[in-house]
This record gives sequence, C-alpha cells and structure tokens, in this order.
Amino acid sequence: MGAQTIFDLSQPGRGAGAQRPSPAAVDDLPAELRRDAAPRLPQVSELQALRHYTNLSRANFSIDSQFYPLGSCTMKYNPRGAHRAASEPGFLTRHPLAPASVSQGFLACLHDLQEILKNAAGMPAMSLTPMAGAQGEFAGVAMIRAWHDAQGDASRREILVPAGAHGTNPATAAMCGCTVREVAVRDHGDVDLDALKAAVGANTAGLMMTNPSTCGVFERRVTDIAAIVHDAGGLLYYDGANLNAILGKAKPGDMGFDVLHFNLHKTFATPHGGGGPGAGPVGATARLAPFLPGPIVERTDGGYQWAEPPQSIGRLSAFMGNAGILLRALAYALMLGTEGERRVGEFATLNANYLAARLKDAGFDLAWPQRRASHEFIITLAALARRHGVTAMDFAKRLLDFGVHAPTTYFPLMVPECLLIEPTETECKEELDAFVAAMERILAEARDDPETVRTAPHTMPVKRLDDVKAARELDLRWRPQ
Amino acid sequence: MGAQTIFDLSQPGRGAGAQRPSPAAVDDLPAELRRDAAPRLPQVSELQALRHYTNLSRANFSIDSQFYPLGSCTMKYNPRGAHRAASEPGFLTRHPLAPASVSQGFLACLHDLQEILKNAAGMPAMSLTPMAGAQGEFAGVAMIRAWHDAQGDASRREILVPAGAHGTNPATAAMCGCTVREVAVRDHGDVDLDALKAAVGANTAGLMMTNPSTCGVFERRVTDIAAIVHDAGGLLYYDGANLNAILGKAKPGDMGFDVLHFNLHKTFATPHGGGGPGAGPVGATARLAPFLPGPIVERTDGGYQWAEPPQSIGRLSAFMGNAGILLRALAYALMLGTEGERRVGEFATLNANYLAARLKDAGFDLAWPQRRASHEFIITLAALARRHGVTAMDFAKRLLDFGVHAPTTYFPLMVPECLLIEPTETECKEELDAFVAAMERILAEARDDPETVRTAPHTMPVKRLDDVKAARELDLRWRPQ
Amino acid sequence: MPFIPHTAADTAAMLRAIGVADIEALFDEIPDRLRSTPSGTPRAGLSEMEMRRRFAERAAQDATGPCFVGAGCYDHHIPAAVWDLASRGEFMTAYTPYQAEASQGTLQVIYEFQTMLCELTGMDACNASVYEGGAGLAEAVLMAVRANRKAARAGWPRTVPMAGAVHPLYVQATRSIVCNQGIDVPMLPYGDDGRVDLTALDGLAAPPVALVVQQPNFFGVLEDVDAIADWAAERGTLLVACVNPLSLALLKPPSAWGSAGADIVCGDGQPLGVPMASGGPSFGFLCSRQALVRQLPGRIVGRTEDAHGEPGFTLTLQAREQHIRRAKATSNICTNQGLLVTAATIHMSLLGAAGLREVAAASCAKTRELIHALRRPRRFSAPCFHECVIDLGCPATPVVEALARDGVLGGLALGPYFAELAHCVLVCATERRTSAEIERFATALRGALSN
Amino acid sequence: MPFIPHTAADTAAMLRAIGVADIEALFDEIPDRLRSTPSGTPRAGLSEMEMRRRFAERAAQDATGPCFVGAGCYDHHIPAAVWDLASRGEFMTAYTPYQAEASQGTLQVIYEFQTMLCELTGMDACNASVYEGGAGLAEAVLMAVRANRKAARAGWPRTVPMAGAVHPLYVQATRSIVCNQGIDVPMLPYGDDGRVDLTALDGLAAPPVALVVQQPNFFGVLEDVDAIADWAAERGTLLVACVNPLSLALLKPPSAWGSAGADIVCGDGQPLGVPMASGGPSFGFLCSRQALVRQLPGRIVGRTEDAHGEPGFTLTLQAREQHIRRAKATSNICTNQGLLVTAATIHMSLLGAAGLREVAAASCAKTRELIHALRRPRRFSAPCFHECVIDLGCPATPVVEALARDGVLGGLALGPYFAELAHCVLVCATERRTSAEIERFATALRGALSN
Ligand SMILES: Cc1ncc(COP(=O)(O)O)c(C=O)c1O
Ligand SMILES: Cc1ncc(COP(=O)(O)O)c(C=O)c1O
Repeated sequence: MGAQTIFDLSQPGRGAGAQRPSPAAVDDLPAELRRDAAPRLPQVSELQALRHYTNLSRANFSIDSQFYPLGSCTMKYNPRGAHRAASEPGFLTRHPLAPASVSQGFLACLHDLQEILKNAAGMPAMSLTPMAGAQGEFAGVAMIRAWHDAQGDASRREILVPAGAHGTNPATAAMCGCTVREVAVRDHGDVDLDALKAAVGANTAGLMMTNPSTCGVFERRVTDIAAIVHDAGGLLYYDGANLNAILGKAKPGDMGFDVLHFNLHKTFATPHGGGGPGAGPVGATARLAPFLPGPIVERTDGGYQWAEPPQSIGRLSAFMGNAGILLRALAYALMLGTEGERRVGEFATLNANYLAARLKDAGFDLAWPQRRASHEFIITLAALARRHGVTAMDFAKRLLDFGVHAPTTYFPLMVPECLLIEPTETECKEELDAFVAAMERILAEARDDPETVRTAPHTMPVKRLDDVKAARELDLRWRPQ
Repeated sequence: MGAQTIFDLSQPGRGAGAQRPSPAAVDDLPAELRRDAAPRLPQVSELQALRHYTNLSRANFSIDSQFYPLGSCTMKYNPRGAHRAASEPGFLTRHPLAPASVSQGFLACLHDLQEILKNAAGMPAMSLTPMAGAQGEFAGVAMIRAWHDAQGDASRREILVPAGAHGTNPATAAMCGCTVREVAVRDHGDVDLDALKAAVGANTAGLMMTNPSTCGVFERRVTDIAAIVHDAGGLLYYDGANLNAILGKAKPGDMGFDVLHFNLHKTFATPHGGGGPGAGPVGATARLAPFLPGPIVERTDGGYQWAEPPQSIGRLSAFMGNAGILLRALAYALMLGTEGERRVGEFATLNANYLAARLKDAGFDLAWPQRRASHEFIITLAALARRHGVTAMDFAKRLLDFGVHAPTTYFPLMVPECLLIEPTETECKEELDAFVAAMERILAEARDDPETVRTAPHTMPVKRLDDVKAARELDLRWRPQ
Repeated sequence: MPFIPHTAADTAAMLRAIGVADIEALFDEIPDRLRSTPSGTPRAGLSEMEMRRRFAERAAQDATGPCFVGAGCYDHHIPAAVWDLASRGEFMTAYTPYQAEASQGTLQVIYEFQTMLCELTGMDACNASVYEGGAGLAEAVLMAVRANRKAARAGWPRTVPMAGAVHPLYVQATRSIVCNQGIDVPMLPYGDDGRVDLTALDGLAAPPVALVVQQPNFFGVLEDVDAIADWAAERGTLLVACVNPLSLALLKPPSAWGSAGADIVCGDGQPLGVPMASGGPSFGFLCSRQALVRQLPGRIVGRTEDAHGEPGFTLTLQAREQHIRRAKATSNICTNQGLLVTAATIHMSLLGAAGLREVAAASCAKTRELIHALRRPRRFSAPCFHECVIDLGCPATPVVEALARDGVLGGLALGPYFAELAHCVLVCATERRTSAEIERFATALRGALSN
Repeated sequence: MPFIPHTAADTAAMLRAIGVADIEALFDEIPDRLRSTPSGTPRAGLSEMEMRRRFAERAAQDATGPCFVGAGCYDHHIPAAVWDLASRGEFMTAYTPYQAEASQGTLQVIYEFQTMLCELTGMDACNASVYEGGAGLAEAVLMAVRANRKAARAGWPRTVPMAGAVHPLYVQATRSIVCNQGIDVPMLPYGDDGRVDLTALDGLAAPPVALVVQQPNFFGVLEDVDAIADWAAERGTLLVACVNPLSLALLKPPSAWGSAGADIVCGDGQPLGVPMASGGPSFGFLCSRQALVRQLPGRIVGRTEDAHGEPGFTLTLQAREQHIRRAKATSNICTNQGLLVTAATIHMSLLGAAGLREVAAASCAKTRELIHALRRPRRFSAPCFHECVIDLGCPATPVVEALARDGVLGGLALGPYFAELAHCVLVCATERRTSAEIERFATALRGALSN
C-alpha cells in the first residue's frame, strides 16, 4: 500500500460503470454558471476503489480489532446490534422534514431516549440535538448566558474551569463570547476551594467541570463547589464526558449542576467513527429548561410532536442533530436496562482500579496514589523520563507494537509526562493483564534498551511520523506530479 | 493473534448477554433424551468474539484486498451491489416452503436467471438447483446415465475425460457409479482425436470436457470430438468452469454439447466465501431436458410456479439450491446486460494474453507458446526447478510476499512444475504489470538468492506450514490442555 | 461499462504488447461457425441503482407475516455481529484456503468450527462442509456404505433403510444421489407415536449396511434413539444420525445414543446463524468416529506447525479429495459452503452453549404455546421438540394457502409428502415468535377453518 | 448481562488485587447523599432480538412512499460498496487519529477527501469536518469575521448579511451560534427571480465584514454568483459560499466566481453518499484560500514523512484546535463527523467526476419532468437546479399533509419558513425518482387539490 493514494490509481476514462445513471441532458443551465474543466476526482474501477479502501482500513487500529485504553474517550464495545437497528430501511430513508404524522415511529424513539437520559442525568428536561460533546457544551454555556441575560444580568461573561479541564471547555466558553478563568487543582486532584472562592464574583457566568474529573478521581466536595458558585450567582455546567464512571450510581442533577451534556459516543457506546459522529444531548434543571436548543419531542394525546422550548437559544443545526447516533444510543440503553446501566459504572470503575493497582505494583507512579481511581486514572512517567530519557510519548508509541492503542498522552496538562488510562467496562481481565504485561515489558526496555522505545513504533505501516515537517511544509492535498 | 483460538479466550460463566433470549422451561422432554454435560462451546463476550473474528479475517487474502490470478477459479470482482440486492429483507426472511402464491417475486427472479443462462449456454432448458460446479457435474452425468437407461442402453457406464481434467470430473463420474477413462492430450493442448476414437465404444456413456480446456486453450476441433462421441452413442458434458473465457462470444450448445453446468461463483461473479457457497446450474438440450433435476420455475398465465421435469433424476438438495447465490448472479447479469456479457469474454481473454506475452518476454516458459491463451494460460517452471532447485510451489509462496495470491499450482497435472494463471477481466493493467514485476523479481531471486524463494513466504502471519505433520499427527479439534 | 477497468489506452497498449490488432484477433482459434452473439432481444445493462430497485420491488412482493413453518429451515434470531463479520471482504471474497499461509483466518475459523461441532455431537471429527442437509445425508449414506467393511466382506446387500419420519426432501435428495451407486433406501414405517418402527427390519437375511434416523424427526417427534442405536450396534449396522445441531444444546449427543453411539452424524447447519433465505445457502455438516475420519468427504482442517515451529492451520487429509484422488476420492465436492461455516462459528461463539440451550428451550416453549393456542389435536403421541404435527380435520393445503393470503405462514401442509397426513400441518414456533403473533395465527386459523 | 465480560471469578480476583471487599467499596469517595439508583420504574434490559423487533416495528411505522423533498437532504443512490466499506470495524470503531502511526487508514482517507473537495470547490484547503451544513455555515461566518483583518483594522461593524434565499434552517443555526460573539446576521431580500437583491446593501457606512450566498439557493434557484463575488471583492468583504457539493460537478466552482472567487466555501456533504436518515449524521465541510488555512476550524491532515523518509499522514496545524490552543482555538469542535467523510470519499471515488455530473444532470432532468407533470406554475423566474418552488394557489401545508397520508412526500410547504410563500412548496426529484413515481405524485396532487 505505502502511500499510494486513490489518485495514483486513476486513469483518464476509467470508472465504476454500474454506478452511472443513464445520461441526461440539462440545457437550461446558463452557460456562464457551468464549469468548464471537470474536477480531477479519481477515475478508478469499482474493484480498485473497494480494494484501496479495504486495505486502507486495515492500516487502522480500532475497537473491533484492538484494546484502546484511551483516557477520557471511553472506547468501549459498540454493539453491532445497535448499528443494525439504526440502519433499518425505514430509518435510513426517512427525510428529516417528513411531516410528524408520518414520523411517529422515529419520534417515539427520540422521546424514549429523552426519558432515559433525563433519568440518568437527574434532570427534568433534555434536548437531543447537539451533535457532539463540544456542541452540547456550547448549548449549555449559551443557555447559561441566556439565563443571566433573562435575569437582566448581562455582565456575567466569565466561565471558570478547573486547571486541566478538557480543551473543549475553554474553547466553548470563548466561542460563546465568554472569557475563561482557570481554577487551581490541589494535590489530591480536587479543586482548590479557596482558589474557587477567590475566583467567583459578579462576572461569574458559571463553572464547567466534569466529575469524576479529568484527573480520574471523584470530586468529593462537589456540593460545596456548587454552593460557592451558586452563592456567587453563577451556574454549574456538567461535562458529561466522564459519566461512564457513575452511570447508575450517581447523578449530576443531585450534585448541584444546572445543565449538562452527555457524550453518547462514550457513555452510550456509539462508535467513534475515526473522529465522529457523536452526539451530545444536553439536559437542564427546571429553571434552565426553557432555554434548551430545539427541537425536542413532546408526547401529546394526538401522538408525538416537535416542540421548541419557549426561550430556546435556538437551533444548532439544520435538522435533528445526529439522529442515527441517537437511535444507536437508544438501542444500547434498551439492551442495558436500568440494571445494566448500573453495572456500567461499576465495572468501568472496577477495571480502572484493577489496572491502577497492577501498574502500581509493576513500579509505575500513579498521579494520585492516595485516591480511588474512577473509570480512569493517571500515571506519570516523569521519573522515567528523567532517568532514561524515555517520554510518555515513547511509551505510547511503543505500546502500539504490542497491539494496544496508546492511552491519552499529556492530558491533563498539569501532570507531567502523563498517561491517562481508561479501560472501560467491556474489556475482560485477560486484556487488562496483557496490557500490564506490555507495560512491564516496555518499562524493562526503557531501562535496558531505551533506543527501542524511543524509536517506536516498529511494526506499524509507518515509522514515527514527522509532525513538525507536516506543519511546516504544508501538504494538504494530492497534486499530479 | 498467533494461534490463540476462541476456546483459549473462553472463561466459564462468560457470555454475550444481549444474545440470550429470556430463559424458558421445557419440562416435557424425556430425561433420558436430554444431555447431561453442556457442550464446551466458547464462553466469550460479544467484544471478544467480534475482535477475534475481525482479526482472523485480517489473516486472509481475498479479492477485496489482493490480486488473485488463480487459474480455473475466476477470482474476479464480486459486486457489493449484488450482495446487498440478495440481502433484501424480503429475500432473507423468505421460507423455502412458502406457498408459490406468496413467492412470485422470488420465482420471477429465478425465472429471469433461467432465461439468461439458457441464452448464454445456447441450450433450451435449465435447472438452477445444483449447489456448486461439482453438483452440476453430478446432475449432468446422472442425466446422461438416465438417458441411456431410458434408451434401454444400461451398459453405458464409462465416462471419458481428457488428461488433465479437473479432479471433480473423474470424481463425479465415480460418484455416479461410472468408470473413468482418460484420453490423452496432444502437444498443443488439444485432445488426441485418435486416442479418443480408440477409446469410444459400446460402454461409452459420455465425455466430460471444458472448452477452453484446463490447458488454457480453446479446443479447436471440438465439433469433431462431439461427432466422434455422438457417433459412438455417447453424450457430451460441458464443464462450465471456464465459460468466462467465451461468455457472449461462443456457446457450448453450438459446439455439440448435450448438457452443461455453470459456475455462477466464477462466471457470474458471486463471492467464493473462503470455500463456498457457489452454484452450478445445469442446462440441457431438448433431448436431455426431461431429465433435469428439479424444481425448475415455469411461467404460466396464473404467474410463476414450481415444476418437476417429467423424467427428472430427482432432487439434489432439500430446497431450491443456493437461492441466495442465484439472486446474486442474476443481479450481476442484469448489471452486465448482453453487451456487458460479451465484454467479459473479451477482456478476460485480453488480460490473459497480455500477461502471457509479458511473462514470455520476461523469460518464462509458456506451456503452449504457439497457442492463443484463452482466459488463462500455463507457464512451466520445470527448467528453473532443475537449474536452481526452486519449484513452482516456491514461486507461489514467494508471490504471497508481494501481496499477490499464488496462481494455481501443479494443475493440470500433465504439465510439470506449472502455474495456471487467470487474471480475469476485472483487473486493470497496472495490477497485471505489478504481477509481472513481482514474477521478474522472483525470477532474479531464484538465480541470485534461491534460499529466499525456497523458504517463502516471509511476511505472512505464519511461515511455510508443515502439511506432512498435519496429516500424520492429526489435530482436528481444539482440546483443553 | 461495469466492472471492466480498461481504458482505451490500456487496451491499445495491451494489444500492442500481445502483437495483435484488436481483441477479435484473440478469438481466432475459435472456428467461425462456433462464434455467436447473444441471441434474443439484447438486454441493456442496468445500473446498480436500477437493479436494486427491481430487487427491492420483487422482495417486497413476497413479504409475508410471521413464519410458523420449520421443516428444516427455522426463523431464529441471528446476532447482528454474525453477518457484519462474515460479510467482511476478507472472509466473503477469499478462495478455498489452498494457500494456507495466506488463509490462516479461514483455516482457523474452520478448525474452531470442527471443534464446536464435535462438542455438540460428541463425535471425534467433523468436516467443513457439504452442501446442505439433504445432500449431506446422501454423503453420509455413501460414506457408511464405503466404511462398513464388515458388510462388504460379508456381501450384505447395499441397503440403507431410513426411519419413516426422516425429512422427506432429504430422502428424495439422498435417493437421487445414492441410487447411482446401486444403493437401496427403503423407508421404515412410523408408528402412531410418530416414531420409527424397527420391527419391519426383523427377519431380514442380512442386516442393513447402515440405518438412518433423524432426531428430532421430521414430525418434530423425539425418537427412542437409545433403542435404535443398540439395535444397529448389535447387528454391525452403521448408524447414521441426522440431527438439528441446535437441538443438541438440550438433547443427548449422538455419541451417547445407546451403549455405542452413532457412527456418522450429519445435518443442516441453518439453525446456527444462517438466514432462511429460501433455504440456501445453508451448509451441511458431517461428523464421525475417529476410525472413519478418512472416509469423510469435504474439507478438513488440521493444526500443524510452520517452519519456525509456530502453530498454524492447513487443509489436511487432502488425499481424500477430488483434486488429489480424482476418481477414488471420497466425494466429488469441491466448492462447499465455507462462508456459512464461518457465520455458524461466529454464531456459536456469541451464543455459547448456554445461549443455544436457551434458544432451543424458548423455541420448544413457544411451540407448546402455539399448540395450545391453535386448539387442534396433535397427530402423534410421542414428545416433540420445537415442531409438531397437528390435525386440522380437513384438507390442509387450502387452509395453508388461505392463511398465507391472510399474512401468516401457517405451517406446512403434509399431504404432498405423506398422503395419509393430508389433513395435517407441521407447525413450528421459534424463540422469535411473540404471543401476539401466535394469537394472530390462531385467529386466522379459526377464520380459515370456518370458511 | 450484556457487554460486560466479567465472570464472578474475574471480579473476585480483581477485587483481591485492588484490596477491597466489593465493588461498592470503589465508590467510597462519593458522598452517600450523592449516591442514587436509577429512578422511575426499572426497565428490564432487552435482548438484541427484542430491541431489534421494537426498532423494526417503529421504522416500519414511518415507511413513506417516494420522496420529493430536498431542502438540504437528498435521496440519491448510494453504491452498496460505500457503506459496506465505511462500516468495517476498522473505520467505524476507530478513534480520532491522534496516534498517526496506528491510524494511517483514516488519515489517508481524509487527505484524499481534502483533495477531492478542493477539486470540487476549486479552493486550496479543506477541513474534515464540521458537524453539518448549518453549524458549518456558522463556523464559516465566525472564520470570516476572524479572518477579515481589514475589517478589524477599520473597525467595521460585525455584520454578515445573508442572501435571502440561504437555507432558513442554516440561517437559524448560524444565528444561534454567532450571536454569542455579537455578530449580526441580517437577511437580504430576494427578488421575483428568486435571487438575492444586493441593492439593499448600498449606502452602508462601512461594507459588511463578510457576505453569505448559497448556490443553488434554498429555492433551487441559481444565483448570479459572478456579480456577487465581484461586489464583495471590490469592497473587501469576504465572500462565504454555501454550496451543494454535488452541484459542483456541473457548476462553476466558487473559486471561479467573479474575478476573485469566494474566500470560504462551506456546505453539507449529505449528497455525497450519506443516507437521508432523518438528516443526521451527515457532515459539513469548510474550504478556504491558502491564506486563510490557519483560520479553519476542525481537523486537517497533512502528508509528511516517517523516520525512514517514507511518506505518511498525520493531523496537522493542530495549534488551531481546542486540545492545544484551548480558549484561543479556531473552534471548540472535537468529535466531528469523520465516518461520513470516509463514506463520502469512497462515494466520490466510485462516482468520479463523470458519475457525479451524471447524477446531478439526471436530478435536474427529473425535476424538470416533475414540474412539467405537476402542471403548477413556478414561483421564481431564474433558472433552477434540481429543486424548484411551485405555487399551489392555496395553503400548502394541508396539501403536503394530505399527500403524506396518501404515501407521497410531496415537497416542503414553505409557509413555516417564509410567510409570503404559504401557498408554495419546494419540490425536488433526484435521479432515483422514476417516471411512475412522478406520475403518482401528480395524480395524488390533483386529488389533494380537488378536495
Ligand atoms: C472531558 C471531555 N469533555 C468534552 C469532550 C468533547 O466531546 P466531543 O468530542 O464529543 O465534542 C471530551 C472529548 O473527548 C472530553 O474528553
Ligand atoms: C475446471 C473445473 N471444473 C469443475 C470445478 C468444480 O466446481 P465447484 O468447485 O463449483 O464444485 C472447478 C472448480 O474449481 C473447475 O475449475
């Protein structure tokens, strides 16, 4: 394969003949609006395309083929049954603007999902439209803004985030026209309450945080945090990326949060697709419910229908968000049932704590050894990096050679040389043990043969790639030689 | 992966919970008929199974991922559209014994296919039921037998086959209770007519042959052969495995054959499935038509219906053969149209002759250099084998390292150290050129570094396997250690 | 033009390399009078879109309501993962794994399959595969005749009686095939309990070479397999057991029938993850005692080692097969039903023994619920599995036709197969049938019977 | 229990290794009063079989007849190969390709995608991807405001007018998003020809920062893009072009609009191999001139070299993105619509420029056939592409409802979007619509109008 692109396979005049509709003439398009040169798309046979993309797929790691302990990303099993259920012909061919009268099946599905998510959130209102976590965050911050505005308090434009928040949190705040202020995290991974108290004030729009936090621990004083922010007139946003940890065990609504998003592509097991699509439904307490983005689905005596919340921040996309992802998440939730939901949180936590204990025994440094791991945990390779000149990135790359996807590296930013490790509940003990064995082996290599680690990976389709060159000598599209 | 089997992943009590129906009690099954110990099937999670079989699939070559110049096997592109068309929910859920009144769509498809195949065969009658080429052969020989019996000529029990016939030909004859006599092939790949004349007689039931023959050439005196056999009271069977060569260009019915089979999994592009399924419809001239295996589909005023030929040799399977394969073949034939059919033969032949010319230029010995290649051709590595101690098998294995499936080796048997090469019409020139380049490279290695060739493959999941050990120390099933 | 990648420039360059002027020239060895163009009205090639529209329309035409027919083809749930995996190009578009090093995926799958079938049947070895149940039974009979050396030495007649309630379509297929080798396949009567009556065999000069029994039998009835197996073992008759593999999750494996067990076990694998799809493709399997393994037809995979001593898989005992042994092969089978074996292996991995047992039990329970709801007498007295013959008290064929028009596939009318059962239907309810569907059938039947 | 592989023995061993007595103990840092169990009536988990039955029933409930609605979501043929490939686990269940060496498949696909979109639009660079057309337009507007340095220097007001016939749902999405940054999005009027009337902009104190035009516009009408582009270029206004990528197989690429071309091109990729599926997931794309590439939001892949000098692909310009730049990122987007990009890339490879052109032309032709068959006047005079507004002469919403009950999705009633067009429907016929379906629509419409 190498880096032969589909364009390198192209020959003028070639094509996939079976994909051609009968030629038709349109002679009423104004000549000055027509293009004169055809775009240089590939001209390949059906077999060439099929073989090319089959082989490209084989150059990927994926959940279906490898263990993926990627912290904060919840790479768990994506049930094939959910994929097929969402691919029912009737769902695939439904037009987004079909009248509600001929969409009752689809609307019933969305309504069911709204109810399930409300329950999991501990919040009374839910909008399914955001198309990913970040869009859910956007909806939430926009709702917080709109709420303050509706209170006549338009000066509240500052969003607080704990140090080490996911990048989407500050980016969202900025995109929503807010400024961002970081709040320090203390030694044991909890937010520094004194710093928080110092930070809140008349400009505080709200605080965004996850719990369990990006530090992989449960923020024990979350209700105190909520009280501080609320007392200062701010609102609390819950970033649902880590909800897998507590699904069925605790609810953000009970912790004092006012608005939250789910990452269905994490907690509700829809596939990540090599970058997406996901879905980021947003839930709200009663006071924020009128501001939710629309449309949402209501059940009436006459059946299901679309509705817009009265003070809605508006629509975030043309249609109904990532409807197909919502269907997959519903399928997953139905297969779990309430008992299954509870077990998600339990076994995600069991797996993480087991791995943490095993790695600690194997000589790795936990970032917060005194704490329980939540569904994920952090190890820091700072000591190793100093001693052997082997970095967290080297470890990550070397893991690929063992058929394990690298954990998340260098996040959260405040822990030096860190790996954020999230096994998820769908991996079995043997897989975890194999991971520990690989880590032990690399640790030994770091001591005895650091060069092998530093130059990893060795068994991938390419060796380590030059990111600097990529950014300096931008080559963003194929060109004919 | 190594050779970790699904059983090695198994743990007592594990399972794929979503696949379990609600437990039900059946208390009226007699205790003495129940089993006491459960079969030791694997106990794995859904993800474990999915990952295991995903990764196993990646250890295979396939048309979707590699070029497969496998002579006599016609490994061409299997259109995904045909696969999806046959997978229409209505077709997948149709019960084989559903009344014809609620099966008109399915029956119409079979009828269309019968017509298309009759036309391609140049024969007036067609039965779709045989489930592979070999079962088609069986049907044909049984029909020949039945015909002789119906003539009161029950002594005709000898089937002639040209030397180098495919193994299924003699095996079929034997399975049909006939004896087999080989007829020699002359230097240029044609049947030796004198030998044939000497062989025919009062015991001759018939002759089985392919044309183009297994030698990769068109049997030029096929009508003479037919006359000799017919004059001696025998009938002629056409093995349709090589029909790809002449599709749309010539018809077996015109050559004097009385009965034939198609390999839909070759000529009509249905996937080989790692060993099957295929389909081997059998066609017949008017005099043999009454003996066809049933059921066949008839069109009447009241719609389509099932029918049994009056003197049928009977049913060869419980239901309607490999119905799903028949649907795929129909889909393919519809996309081709008559013009497309003609092009199959043309470009299959062009590709083979091109490869033959290129390999000849590269220094390889064609088995019959004076002849046109049909859709396939033979090279013999006998000289090389002698000179460098490198065999056709070594060449075949080494090709795998170049990402090309090996051609058929050591078939036909009468050509020493041969490779039977069939590129098919769906491969493009670049793919053929890459194959030639690989062959040239291996030729050079055979001279300069024969050990590399002899110990190939080097890049597959396993090194060369010990077939002798496999047969001597039979290990046909996993057992707990 | 679809599927052919040649540009005009490619074609020209290739013709140049060959040294001919045009493609026609490549056919110059075909005598002119054998050249032809497709006859009949030319069909324009359809685009994939047009072709799929035609197929969709035709498939929609046949859509039927709930299926209560079994008779060898069952509407079980198939996990989505099964065909998502089996349809991967690397499984679906591979060839027979002759080049073992480039086919470890398929080979290992088959090895795992062989293991699973051996576990279900209790036998020592298994092939992968023969075409389907009916042809597989024929292969089993041929195999038994080949393998019974005692019978050959003693010159017993080539007679292989079948229990009267072996699937009639299996019997037909077997007869069409084995008659060519002069093998006689008489049917034994079945009794009022629906089970085989072996007394018909008493008083023969020589015992039969082999005997075929199906469990559960065509009527869904459970045979007294212990007695049958002992009868056969005592006489040196080889016992061929034809079984539904799913039933073996609950029922005693053929290896444990009587004191000696069955010699050859065959059947159709459709209940293991294969859609009904008009009955094919499915796959047939054949298992045997270790002593008979060299008589098995079809592919067999063995575990071996590679040149570095690492484990790997390869086709083995190929000397049984047509491509090596030709006229002396154990069968002419070549292309088999490999992809279905792959699907079945994945299916069994996902279900496990417990899952298969639950599917079998749920199907039995649903069938009992159905019989109860239909309120019609059972025709046979012996216990049944997940199918059952019920007596409508009037000719069944028109009733089944009427039900079909009413959107219910209401069982198989038995008249065409057994004249004496013309008032009977064979019904089946798998785990997929809901109580609402059963009620719908019952209502439709009451309607059909009152007309 | 589904999806969790732990046996009791596993759990016990793991708890031992951790040193706790039970799983509950692992939650001991959660304050008691925050612990909860799912409220409401417990839902028993469904088996895959039960879940799929429920979905199948609901999907069947919504099955509608032929679709004549477009409005940003089109019923085009998708080659079977597209989703057979895109659904391969290696594409579908991979993560964002941060680990480039283990993600060359996805990365190369994106690089090929970028190239294809650059070819279609004529632009220099392309991202992969934003969520969809509406959110993508918002990103384009934000990008334009960031990028127009001249406007920033001169302190022009943050105003981005939109042509009046930009998709109203795109306008709504854009407004909800960009209003938070104080950007004003006024609508320009459309004329009786259905095209934008730029004269409304004359006499402004400062030119707009950017201007948005859609081609073909929401009414299916073709805008005079040359004049618009020239208008913008003369004033230093950045031109944001929102396009249907399929139309670019026939129409002039935005890079060639007027003398200078568009600056930013965005749109929804649904027509490129994405099923309608209730409108999502689809994907949005964003292309730009080279000079603006560092202002693009979302993922961008670059070709580079590995440690051995071999070519390879990696995410690049990550300093634009939230995980590096945080509050200073070009967007907050993280998870995007990668799998749809994969499907679109395969789709474009299979169709090629010629195939896309034929699909576009066939859709245009079918729409003309439809307009002819419906025998209702067109509302706008300018040439249209494959959609068209027709005037029913009476309120359209009840007519469309009646048609839907009659099994035809007969276009989009425009009243809810444009009060002045309450008698109008926007209709579309893609290449998939047959003449029989068009006739059926025409007949149904006659029926609905005569009631
Ligand atoms: C903690 C956290 N918050 C937010 C997000 C953003 O979610 P999305 O990628 O769905 O936009 C992520 C995603 O990785 C995350 O890990
Ligand atoms: C020449 C020839 N004849 C017959 C057959 C048998 O066909 P099948 O494998 O479909 O049984 C083959 C298959 O490879 C063949 O090549």
